[in-house]
Amino acid sequence: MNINPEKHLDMYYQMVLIRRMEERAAELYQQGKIGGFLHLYIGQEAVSTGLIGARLPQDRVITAYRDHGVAVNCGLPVNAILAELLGKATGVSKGRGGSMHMADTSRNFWGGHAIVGSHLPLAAGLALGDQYANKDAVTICMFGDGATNIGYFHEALNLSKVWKLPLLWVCENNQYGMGTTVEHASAVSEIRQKAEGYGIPNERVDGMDIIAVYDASSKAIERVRSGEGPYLLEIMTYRFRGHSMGDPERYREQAEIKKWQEQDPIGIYHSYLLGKKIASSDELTGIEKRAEEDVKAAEAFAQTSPEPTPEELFMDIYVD
Amino acid sequence: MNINPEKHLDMYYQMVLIRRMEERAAELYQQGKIGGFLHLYIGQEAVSTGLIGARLPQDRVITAYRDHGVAVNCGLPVNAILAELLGKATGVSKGRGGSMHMADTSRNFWGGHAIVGSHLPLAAGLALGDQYANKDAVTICMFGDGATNIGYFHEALNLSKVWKLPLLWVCENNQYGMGTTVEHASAVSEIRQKAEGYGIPNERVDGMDIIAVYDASSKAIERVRSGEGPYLLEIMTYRFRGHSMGDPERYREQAEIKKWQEQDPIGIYHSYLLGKKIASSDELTGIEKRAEEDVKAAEAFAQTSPEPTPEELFMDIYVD
Amino acid sequence: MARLTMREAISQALWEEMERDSSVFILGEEVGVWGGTYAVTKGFYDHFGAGRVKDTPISESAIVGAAIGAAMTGLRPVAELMTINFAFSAMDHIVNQAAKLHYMFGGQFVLPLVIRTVSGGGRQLGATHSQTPDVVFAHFPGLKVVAPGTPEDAKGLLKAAIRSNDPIMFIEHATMYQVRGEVPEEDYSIPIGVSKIQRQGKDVTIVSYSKGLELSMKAAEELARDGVEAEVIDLRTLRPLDMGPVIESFKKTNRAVIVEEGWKSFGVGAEVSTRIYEDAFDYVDAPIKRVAQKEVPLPYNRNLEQMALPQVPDILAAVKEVLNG
Amino acid sequence: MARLTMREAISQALWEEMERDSSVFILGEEVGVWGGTYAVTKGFYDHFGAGRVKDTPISESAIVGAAIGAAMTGLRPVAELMTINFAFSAMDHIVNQAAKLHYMFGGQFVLPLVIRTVSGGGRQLGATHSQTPDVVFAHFPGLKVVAPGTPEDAKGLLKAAIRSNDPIMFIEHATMYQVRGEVPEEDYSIPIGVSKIQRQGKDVTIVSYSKGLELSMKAAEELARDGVEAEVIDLRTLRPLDMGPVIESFKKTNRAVIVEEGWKSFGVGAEVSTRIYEDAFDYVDAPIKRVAQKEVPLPYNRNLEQMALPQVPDILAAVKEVLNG
Ligand SMILES: Cc1ncc(C[n+]2csc(CCOP(=O)(O)OP(=O)(O)O)c2C)c(N)n1
Ligand SMILES: Cc1ncc(C[n+]2csc(CCOP(=O)(O)OP(=O)(O)O)c2C)c(N)n1
Ligand SMILES: [Mg+2]
Ligand SMILES: [Mg+2]
Repeated sequence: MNINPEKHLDMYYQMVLIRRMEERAAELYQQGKIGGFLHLYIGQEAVSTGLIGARLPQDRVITAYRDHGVAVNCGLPVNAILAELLGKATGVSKGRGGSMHMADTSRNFWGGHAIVGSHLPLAAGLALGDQYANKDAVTICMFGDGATNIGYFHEALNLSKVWKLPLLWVCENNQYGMGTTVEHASAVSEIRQKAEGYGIPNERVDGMDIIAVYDASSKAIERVRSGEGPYLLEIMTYRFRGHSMGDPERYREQAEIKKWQEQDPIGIYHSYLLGKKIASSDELTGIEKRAEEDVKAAEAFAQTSPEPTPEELFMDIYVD
Repeated sequence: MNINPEKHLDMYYQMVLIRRMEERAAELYQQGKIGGFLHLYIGQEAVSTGLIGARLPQDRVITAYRDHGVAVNCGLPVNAILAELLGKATGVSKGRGGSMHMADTSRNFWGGHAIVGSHLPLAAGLALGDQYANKDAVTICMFGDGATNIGYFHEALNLSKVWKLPLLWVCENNQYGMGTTVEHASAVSEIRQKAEGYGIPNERVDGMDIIAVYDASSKAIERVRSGEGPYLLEIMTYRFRGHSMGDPERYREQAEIKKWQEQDPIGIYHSYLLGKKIASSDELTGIEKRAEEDVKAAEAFAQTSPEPTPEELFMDIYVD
Repeated sequence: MARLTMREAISQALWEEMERDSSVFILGEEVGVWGGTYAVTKGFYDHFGAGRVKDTPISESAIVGAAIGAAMTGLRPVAELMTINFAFSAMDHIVNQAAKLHYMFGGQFVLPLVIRTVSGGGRQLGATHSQTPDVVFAHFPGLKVVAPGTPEDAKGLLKAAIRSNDPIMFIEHATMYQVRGEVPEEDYSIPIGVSKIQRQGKDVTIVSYSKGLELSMKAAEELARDGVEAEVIDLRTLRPLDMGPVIESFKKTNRAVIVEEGWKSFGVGAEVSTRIYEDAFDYVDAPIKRVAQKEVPLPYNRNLEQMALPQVPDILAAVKEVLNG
Repeated sequence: MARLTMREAISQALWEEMERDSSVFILGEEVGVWGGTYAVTKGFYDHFGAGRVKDTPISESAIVGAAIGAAMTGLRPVAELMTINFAFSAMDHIVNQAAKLHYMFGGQFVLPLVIRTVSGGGRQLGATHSQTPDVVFAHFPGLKVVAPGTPEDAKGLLKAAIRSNDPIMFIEHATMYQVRGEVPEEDYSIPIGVSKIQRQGKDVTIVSYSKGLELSMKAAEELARDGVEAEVIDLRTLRPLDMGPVIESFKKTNRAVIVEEGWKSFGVGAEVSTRIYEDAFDYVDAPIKRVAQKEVPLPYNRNLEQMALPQVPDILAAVKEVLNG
């Protein structure tokens, strides 16, 4: 697939932005300014940046609780993301959702869902909505390797095939569901093999290489758009941090983490951009600085934003 | 597999017994003596007779609500089965369960479960019990084609493979879940293909031919017993009657039913036994008469059995 | 006015809303070719086609989940769960998703969603198929729970539910589809969350809903023969719970009996009774009584099943007690 | 007596029962290598091995279903559902299977099964992860529901639950694992289904359980400073509900406040309040009050979350009202 230089630099910016934003979020969490659970996307940035980089505006995105990176890629302002993490009224979900429950329907980002696998049937419904209305939109549904073991996965994949829904299923295989390896939790170690049980065409992709992700995603999305029904991508990746903040990480070796960190998707992209002479080292450093400053400005926005008023507690329970 | 003549005649008897018993049950239902739902097994007798004919006494059997035939094959007395249908205190479940909820733990028959697919996780637990206790028993879990679409199927099959449980999964594919064909409900039209998604070895068998069922089941059960983990059989069959009593059967053609009735598993077995000179026509007629009389006697037992006493209402809610 | 069965009234509401608004569609098990296991959607498949009357695989989570997703795109799905016993197989999607998404995402997601399902015992289906656990769903803020007791209400409330932008559980009763009643000919809808006096009286207030209403009305008739005039109030909606007419009636009668088909402990009656005491304490002349199901998994045997279910004589006895109390 | 945290007490109960009886085993998500997400089973995997401390895939129905099946073979599984919010993903197996199998099959199946899970809000986890829907499970006959409020009770009741032959939901509270209390050194168990007076008093009866107990005890201390002696009763078990000590206390104090963390409507307080009126009507001096969660999906923002949850001042206010009522 041809990616123009501007797009390259934008994707690089997004990846760095996610990284800086989450590093800062981790600090704010440690300072007690962010509560609840905080699941970082660090290490997986190439997956959602490449994937969502390949969507058209009408394509819907829905994911699990590890959603800050996806939110950035969908175009949600870091302002509103950090404000949500701080529980502020200016947050994407008005401070009611927190880290795990972010969405922005105006940007076709449908959440942020915290019950493992529960959003897969929702994704089938989103795709059904487009099919019913004869829209040429694709729903992109992201989920973890661990999520493929729950019944929701099965029911949703089956339905998507039976109804030939315009759905791209994307498993982010970061090799662990909390502390459990894929081998300990899943009957098959290649998640993509599960798609065979539904007659859904599928493919495994290297998720540390954004170019590979972008290429596979573009092809998959267009294939789904053409009306051939659902497709499944298994994107291999690794989370550099714990499952969530406070994870004692007794289940994996430092050496393993280190090995993967050497394959940092940002570093890989950096080298690629230099190697292909798409950008100079200075340009990339400039982008990194910009990301850093943007995060700082966003944090200032979030910190100075108001808390929801007490009346907010009783708003939006019902529409009617 | 070698089946001795005695076993042949016994299996033939069981099939006819199921048929006669259920024909009588249908009449009792029409007379209003049986209440609730009544799902007949007529047409599918070769499946469970051949399958359970191949088990050892320590092997557990568990199935769905279409359970009268399975109950007979597991050795439950027709007395107690008909008594259950009539809601009597002498019924297998003391009149509390009815048609859909029959069991007899003394005969290793673990029910009779009416929520579609819900017994598959239970079956995993039964097999886990034997694995935990180091017993060389196999759990045989039967379910319909429709049941393979619910999440329970997925979770149970996955678990059985991850834990290498001694489990034989048996899908009775009678081609409809109520009025819905396999093609309308399932992403794949060969149910056995679903097992591939779990790396579970599998096979499709003709369920109108009891010899084929018995052979495949014997091999599968011994394979599971040898410790290789779960196995899945898809047994192709057809129900001659409606889904349950009162089914208007708008979803299939009379011609289709007729075509299948020409492949009556009892008729096929009858011809086989004659053809192979395992039994004479008179002998088989004798067996049929015996089955008929046994059903009559059982009905008399059931009809004259007492209703549960009012105190029964509050018994067995808890053990402690 | 036409005299319609509950089945016809519900069926009409669905049909008319589907004719009126092309964003309304039905999904569920056997709703299409079969015509609905309770024959509510008979004829729909032929008329509206497979695109709007969608048969689903047996996968309750996917049915409700897909309905939620479709609602989020602006459609108006009416998902059918064959019975409420199977709603437990979709419980996460009902209480963790449908009930919460609107609020939790700051009001962004709007869920114009109806989940139609069928509650109730009394058909000898055994413990797994005979529950009346309506109260369980009513416990969750964010969800609305409607359970009509007459054909007129069923039609009007279902129309309101389909037109509403909130997720609504619409609970019908398995043994009431043949119940007949007057139903207006013209297009109408009935606001959700408003209790209704179904029978005027001055001696005792009987509060109920769904099947309990049927029993209560019969009991009221018998009581009238003995000169006791019961006021019968149909809650119609369990969440939000409209206690207004109940409290008003109670202030007049000073005595109440609450009738429901489900189990007594942690049931609807507990909430209604507590609210009466909270809101009309000074008007209580006798301890309020509850009539409900015995605390057992419902058995298959007909005698035992009937013993366990609340019956008209139970209501009569309870009324007698509150009158003497 | 040793002063243990709730976490230690629960952990000890599990450990000792596993040592005592080899048919006891644990299954659930992250119970093994991770040591339990609330660290309750830390060290178990190394000591008892993978065969008895079984990590499972994320599949709640399979966890509970497999536990039921294993229990039917005579084992004593302790299934852990990481939080009660995920119990809805196993709802069918809890209420349609575990609660019914023994009765429905005429007593043939015996289910010595414990489902341990964690309830409660207050940790800013948002609406899907912060529920206290204990009452929902208590509605189903056939199930027992235990929810301890002190380390001593937690240990004794969990031991009783593991030794029991009935299916039991054992509900811990997410914000109470650090709570300390005296725990006997010797082996003991506490009968399931017996309420307990946790504090003696004569002026008002406060009824609660689990987290509500902690709040109630704090409120009682503050009240004592004002000369009000509250009697605090811990239900400990929601089904079967032991109203004996509550009624006895109420006959003495004639005033009651019921405290629970879950939503008020159709909550535990409704049942307890109704039962007091039913059983001690003539002793009621003031309307009974309920303190519970506001009827909203619990929000992430800390201020809003705390506003929605019941607090000690809410209890104090309620007590003042019943004393003046
Ligand atoms: C139904 C349900 N069960 C358990 C949990 C607790 N939980 C949260 S995340 C998680 C692991 C999910 O792993 P995976 O799907 O691989 O996603 P990852 O965290 O690796 O991105 C678990 C068990 C939950 N949220 N929902
Ligand atoms: C969870 C659940 N959903 C729906 C039903 C209603 N129902 C009972 S049987 C049935 C069809 C099952 O079909 P299949 O598994 O193929 O078994 P068969 O009846 O053909 O033997 C349905 C939908 C149910 N009992 N449980
Ligand atoms: Mg993962
Ligand atoms: Mg079938």
